[in-house]
Amino acid sequence: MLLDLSADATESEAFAAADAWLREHLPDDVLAAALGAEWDAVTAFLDDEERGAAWYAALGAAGLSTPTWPRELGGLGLSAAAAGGVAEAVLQYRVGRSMTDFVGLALGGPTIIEHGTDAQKERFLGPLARGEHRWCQLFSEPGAGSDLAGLSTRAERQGDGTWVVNGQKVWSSFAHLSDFGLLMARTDPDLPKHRGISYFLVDMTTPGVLARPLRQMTGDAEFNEVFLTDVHLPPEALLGEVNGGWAVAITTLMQERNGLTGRPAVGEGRSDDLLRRAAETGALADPVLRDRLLLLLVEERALQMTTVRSYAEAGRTAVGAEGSVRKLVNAQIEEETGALAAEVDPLGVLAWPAGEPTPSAAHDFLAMKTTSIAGGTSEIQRNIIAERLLGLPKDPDPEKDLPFNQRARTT
Amino acid sequence: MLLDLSADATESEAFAAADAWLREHLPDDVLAAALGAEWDAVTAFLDDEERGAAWYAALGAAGLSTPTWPRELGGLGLSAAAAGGVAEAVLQYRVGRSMTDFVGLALGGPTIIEHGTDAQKERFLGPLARGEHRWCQLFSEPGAGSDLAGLSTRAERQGDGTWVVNGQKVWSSFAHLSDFGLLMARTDPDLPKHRGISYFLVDMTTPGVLARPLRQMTGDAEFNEVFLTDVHLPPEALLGEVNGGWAVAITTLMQERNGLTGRPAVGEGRSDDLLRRAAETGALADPVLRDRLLLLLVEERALQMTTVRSYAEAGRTAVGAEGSVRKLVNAQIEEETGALAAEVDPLGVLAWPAGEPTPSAAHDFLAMKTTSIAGGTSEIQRNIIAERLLGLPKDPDPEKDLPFNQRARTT
Amino acid sequence: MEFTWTSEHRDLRVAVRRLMTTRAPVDRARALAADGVRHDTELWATMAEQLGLQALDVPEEHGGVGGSLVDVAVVLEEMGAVLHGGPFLSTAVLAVEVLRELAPVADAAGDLLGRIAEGGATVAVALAEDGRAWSPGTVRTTATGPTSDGAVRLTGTKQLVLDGADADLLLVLARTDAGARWCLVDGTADGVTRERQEGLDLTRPSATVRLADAPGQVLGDLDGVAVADRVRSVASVLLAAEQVGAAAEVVRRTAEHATTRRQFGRPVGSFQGVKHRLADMAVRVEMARSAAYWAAFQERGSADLELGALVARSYCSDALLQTAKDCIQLHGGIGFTWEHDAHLFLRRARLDATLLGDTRHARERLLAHTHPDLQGVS
Amino acid sequence: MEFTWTSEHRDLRVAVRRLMTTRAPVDRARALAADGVRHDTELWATMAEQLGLQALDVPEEHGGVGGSLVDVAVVLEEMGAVLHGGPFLSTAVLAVEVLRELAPVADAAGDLLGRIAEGGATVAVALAEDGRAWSPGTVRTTATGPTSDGAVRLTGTKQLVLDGADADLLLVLARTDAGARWCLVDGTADGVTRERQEGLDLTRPSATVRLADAPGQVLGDLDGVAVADRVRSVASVLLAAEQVGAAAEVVRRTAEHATTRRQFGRPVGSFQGVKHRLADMAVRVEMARSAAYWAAFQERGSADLELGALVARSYCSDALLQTAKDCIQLHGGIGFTWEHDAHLFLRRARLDATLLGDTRHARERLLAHTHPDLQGVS
Repeated sequence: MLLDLSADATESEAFAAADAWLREHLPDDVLAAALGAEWDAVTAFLDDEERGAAWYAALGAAGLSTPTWPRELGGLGLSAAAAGGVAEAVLQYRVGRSMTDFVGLALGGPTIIEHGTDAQKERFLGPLARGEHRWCQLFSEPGAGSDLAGLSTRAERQGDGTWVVNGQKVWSSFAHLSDFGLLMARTDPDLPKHRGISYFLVDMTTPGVLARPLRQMTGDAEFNEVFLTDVHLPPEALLGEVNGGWAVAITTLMQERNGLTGRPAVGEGRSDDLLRRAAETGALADPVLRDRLLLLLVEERALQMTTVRSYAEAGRTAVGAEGSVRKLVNAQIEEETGALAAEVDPLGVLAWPAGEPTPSAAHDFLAMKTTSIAGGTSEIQRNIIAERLLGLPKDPDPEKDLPFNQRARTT
Repeated sequence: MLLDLSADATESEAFAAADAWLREHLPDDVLAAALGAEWDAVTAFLDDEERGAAWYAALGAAGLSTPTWPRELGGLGLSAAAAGGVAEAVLQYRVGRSMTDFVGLALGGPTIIEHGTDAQKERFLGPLARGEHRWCQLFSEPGAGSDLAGLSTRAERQGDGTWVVNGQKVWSSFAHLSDFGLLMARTDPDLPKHRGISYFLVDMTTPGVLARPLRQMTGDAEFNEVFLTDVHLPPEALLGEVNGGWAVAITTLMQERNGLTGRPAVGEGRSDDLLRRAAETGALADPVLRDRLLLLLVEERALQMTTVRSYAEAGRTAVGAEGSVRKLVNAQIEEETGALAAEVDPLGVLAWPAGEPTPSAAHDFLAMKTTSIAGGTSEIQRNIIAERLLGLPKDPDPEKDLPFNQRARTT
Repeated sequence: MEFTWTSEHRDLRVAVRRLMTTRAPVDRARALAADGVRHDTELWATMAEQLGLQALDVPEEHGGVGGSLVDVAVVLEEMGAVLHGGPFLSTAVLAVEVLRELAPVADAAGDLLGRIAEGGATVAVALAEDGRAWSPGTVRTTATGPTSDGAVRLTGTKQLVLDGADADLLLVLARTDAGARWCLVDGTADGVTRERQEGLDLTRPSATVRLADAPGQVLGDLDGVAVADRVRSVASVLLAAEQVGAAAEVVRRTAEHATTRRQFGRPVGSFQGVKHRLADMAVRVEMARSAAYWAAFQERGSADLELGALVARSYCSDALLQTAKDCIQLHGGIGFTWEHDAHLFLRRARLDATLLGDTRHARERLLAHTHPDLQGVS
Repeated sequence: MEFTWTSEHRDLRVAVRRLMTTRAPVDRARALAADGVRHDTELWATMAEQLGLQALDVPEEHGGVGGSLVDVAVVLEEMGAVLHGGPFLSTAVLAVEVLRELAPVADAAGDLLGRIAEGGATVAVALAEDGRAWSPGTVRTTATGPTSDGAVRLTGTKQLVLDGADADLLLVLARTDAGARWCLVDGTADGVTRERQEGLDLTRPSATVRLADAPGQVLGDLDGVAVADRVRSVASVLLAAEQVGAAAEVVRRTAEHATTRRQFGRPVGSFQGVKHRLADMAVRVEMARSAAYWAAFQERGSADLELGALVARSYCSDALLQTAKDCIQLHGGIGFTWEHDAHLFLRRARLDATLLGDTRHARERLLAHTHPDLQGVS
């Protein structure tokens, strides 16, 4: 069932093979709709419970949703650059998995592949690839944001080897829609903070798990608070070693930074949309705004070129601190995009007829800080870049080596 | 001899009184030259050894060089704002003291007034006011820049109460031309770093004092390295308490930040010169450069307005952390001025006929970082602003309370 | 004028702060907005009766107290700190400034000033058209057929009219055969349609006002564009004071958060990444405050007031926008939520930066003002 | 083309780095400049004989090795790291690129390429006039009376001619009756006056070249402006590589300083004020490197090469300027001295940012390239 493609395939070979497979396997009506740019029809197909599920199952079975995973685990074993070719092929027809699957496919899968037992791989990877499970991340807490290792959600081992979890998580994207969660919890508070954490795979239907959507400043509610109250987990929910969860989490976090920047290709982006919008409103005729828009265009193209280079240089190894470089720049681009969206249409973002939805420029303006904060703040990315790329010393953390339960209370 | 003016005078009253005095006392030829904007003639007058010295003596005796000093110490006892009126009056004719006297008048004088003995005030303040002595600052060291309290120049007390100083200082403006120096030296290395420092007034002609000009990136040599080798100081060279030098130095440093921003008045500045230059080169017709120049104009005017406000609100009390605000902004203006100077005349700054002096735009470009570094870096100013204006906690300094001689070596 | 604070300034500040923080804190603005209530009439009455705030900017001969610009700036600053969005800006600043200009030539303007001073009327200023916030040179709304007593019929659409859906009266800039003129229109007259708008700034309501042959009255025969230009100068100073108040509050709240929030075993405010950004925020507030009040201390109509207004318009708009953004960044996830006030400040910052025309054009006017000889260089 | 590093790229980098760091470190550039020596002829010979660097960009049919743009970019990057200012950029990049364009229509161009490939000639490109660094549209220098064998007489003044005082030959863009053409002029011919200039960039010499009825030779009848435009694209990519090399070295040195310099009881690099600025510097270098090499991996003459060249021209110029400034800031007082190398990088940054035309115009060309339909919107 897996696509017949050598693991050494180049980007263009991978693109060609995936494209051929897609043209062969996409239902005729969907292929025609995609080729005719009738995107509403394509979306309806994916949203159709039966047809959509069948399509994602086929895509997953062919390895096209998980091109970098090893073939023996249902992937194609491709390099990052070649996998980009596959993604590019799927994107043409807009028939790939949605952003709500990002946590599962991009974070959960690779983390399970690196740290999971055979049984865990068996249980989770197939359904993930075929779109049967949605995953969320249960990392941040109200008192542990940038300082993730300061988390205080407890998982206590029972006599029978099961675990009981209590605590509160926050900023969990799509947790209210998810089947499983990637959970970090403290399993030994007598150890220093990084060393007493374990990593669990949590069935979100377990009694005691309650996800409550959080409204953001944009008015959207994509993130959640998740309350964990006497949640019982089986022994096999543990991923990696007891108290070895920090190392597992690093895998997840590196994938996260890497994955938030977009695909490795140079072409149209947000700045191009904004340039067109500015031409419509007349703002492009203002040379000062025009040059800021062009600086944004330069920055976005340079970021795309950096993503291409990162994937090309990474080969089959995981992307490292350069993921932080890209995330940081992406955040800056998002911020400037939001700021410019307002300047390009100053009155349009300020007021609109009651009852109508928020104009997209106003939404972009309000969302400008999203990436600067979510998925590790820009300050944290700068620390990572300085320490890993440049070898600078860490900031002193007076509680780093203190047993967790002896630290000062965080608020 | 002191100008007859109430200590409660307003800015405009002070201006009027000073202006009347100047018109009466300036030699006729000089007054005529100044009124006719023949500045070369005015400069020649000030540079004339005899006439210049006589003029500065008269100016000083009238209290016009030191308008904020108490009347009993030879000043006019004016508020900061009223003193600005005096300075403004003197500036009209360009007959005030030169920048080389800044350390003595603006830093040394106030520090001696606050911390000196009657004998020290008697000995130093008069000559300072009358322009007989030039002073320099001997604070920074190769290993103690931002961390000034990390200085390691030693002053050891002898049995007879005199001191012997050994060490090296750096970034001393005009030290090679100075009569006296404001010196910080370590007098007890068994104490934590801030508590083992004393402050001395050093006769620069003392044997063992050697000032060597340092060439800056601009090619200028305004700063010096100063080597102190077995320099013997009398007991009365000590200013303030033994090991109490840090508090004395704070007085000097606050005056320094405050004094580097220019006079409290709103009007023509560097941005105006740059705008005119841009009109000449045609750069002003580029709307993007034009708006950057106008942003600089806004910033500079707003800084002037801030200086006016600081002086007005300070009354007779010393200016506090807002001196750091102004120094920081001034540094940013200087940096942008230098950057824009190059963009306004891009080829003109890149090459010029051999043997000719560096064009002023090229000099401004190269000097753009001066204020960001000299007199306390912008990073240090930000610390001061955050801690004093906003009450934020200090960065941890693991050696703060350690005896100085047990600290790790700084490089 | 010299930059001198008086005890009256201080007393006024204390009184307004007490009123606003008890009766109109940000929470309440948020609650009113959520309930669709746009105007707290009790607060409006208290302002007039207890503090006489609406009378501050009204000259004595029209029943006001003829306070200084600095007085009004102090009020706006304190209102900015709580993101007050009631009709004070529209009625007691913008409308009063327009009416002050018109009063010498139109008795009705003087009378209306008196009513405003008593807290007896709210008046919205309708100027923006055609996607431009304060560009009085391009008036499309027409006022036709002035009769001998100044009655006209108005037709056109005005955007971004602050309090436009709620104000008792509207001051409309319209084009007559004789040029642009200011006209007074009853908010409930036939031919007036007022559409409440959904706004980016949740705490300051605005409306689109459609006039279809609506009856109105021309207020004298002054050039309406010149009046709008002069009003903009004074209003820029006062809006700058509001921006200063909001920005200072943003910095205060951020500093408090940075002092109490601990990560990595210490307050986040001890990390230079946070600390230096906060220092830059404080610098912007200090500079903005200097510009706004330096301007407010100048004489109305003077060249220095114009200088200060233009500097403040540019500097304070940028300062509030930047500090509001930094506030969100330094609060991290919590600052990104609907429940936290950070976004309300960002929303206000965006509105204020546009309300009186964009800052780039303020800078062009500054060039014309400071260097008229260079302005035309191109 | 795919973005793929080969072992040849790596070997070339190692070899050039070894040569430059041993034979042409920044200290030596500084010493040569102080002594007034502008051209290290031994190094030039070694480059040609041992590594064949001058032949890299010369096509095989003209005696070169026809390396890829990536090869040449690697050389430039390594030269940038030591602020090399020898004739490589002028001769082996700018002149070679002009001559490559002309060779199909002018045998003399092909012959000269062969001489350059051997290290046998240095050639300076004289284009800038009238205060514009690379604005080939406004040529004022004239070339009159071409005889049948292409002989002309040139008159005019060229500015900012890299190595102009020292090069054996000059390639001059001049206006003929038929339009702008490239002409070859002997550096020592009658009527040629070469004035060595004092330069902001102490490590890269330039001259003003005055031509007064100087003899020269037209190299074919190609439109000289179009040639200059194509040359600028390729040269922008290669100059971007030099900027990347310099910026990376600046970051490396600054990081080293921040790791070893201690203040307040710990390395200054552990303070976020320093650390985050260094992180931003590293980000600029990574992005600049991506842009420069993405461009270098594209086909000559392709739309993507033009895209990459314009992005790199804008991004890398700004990146080097900013990192050079930050380097001074983070070194504190020591970085401000003549003896420290920091200012040499800042000086080079300023020159490189201007050399091929300013970055703002590169961005306008980028708009024309990516959105030709929007370019004229105004």
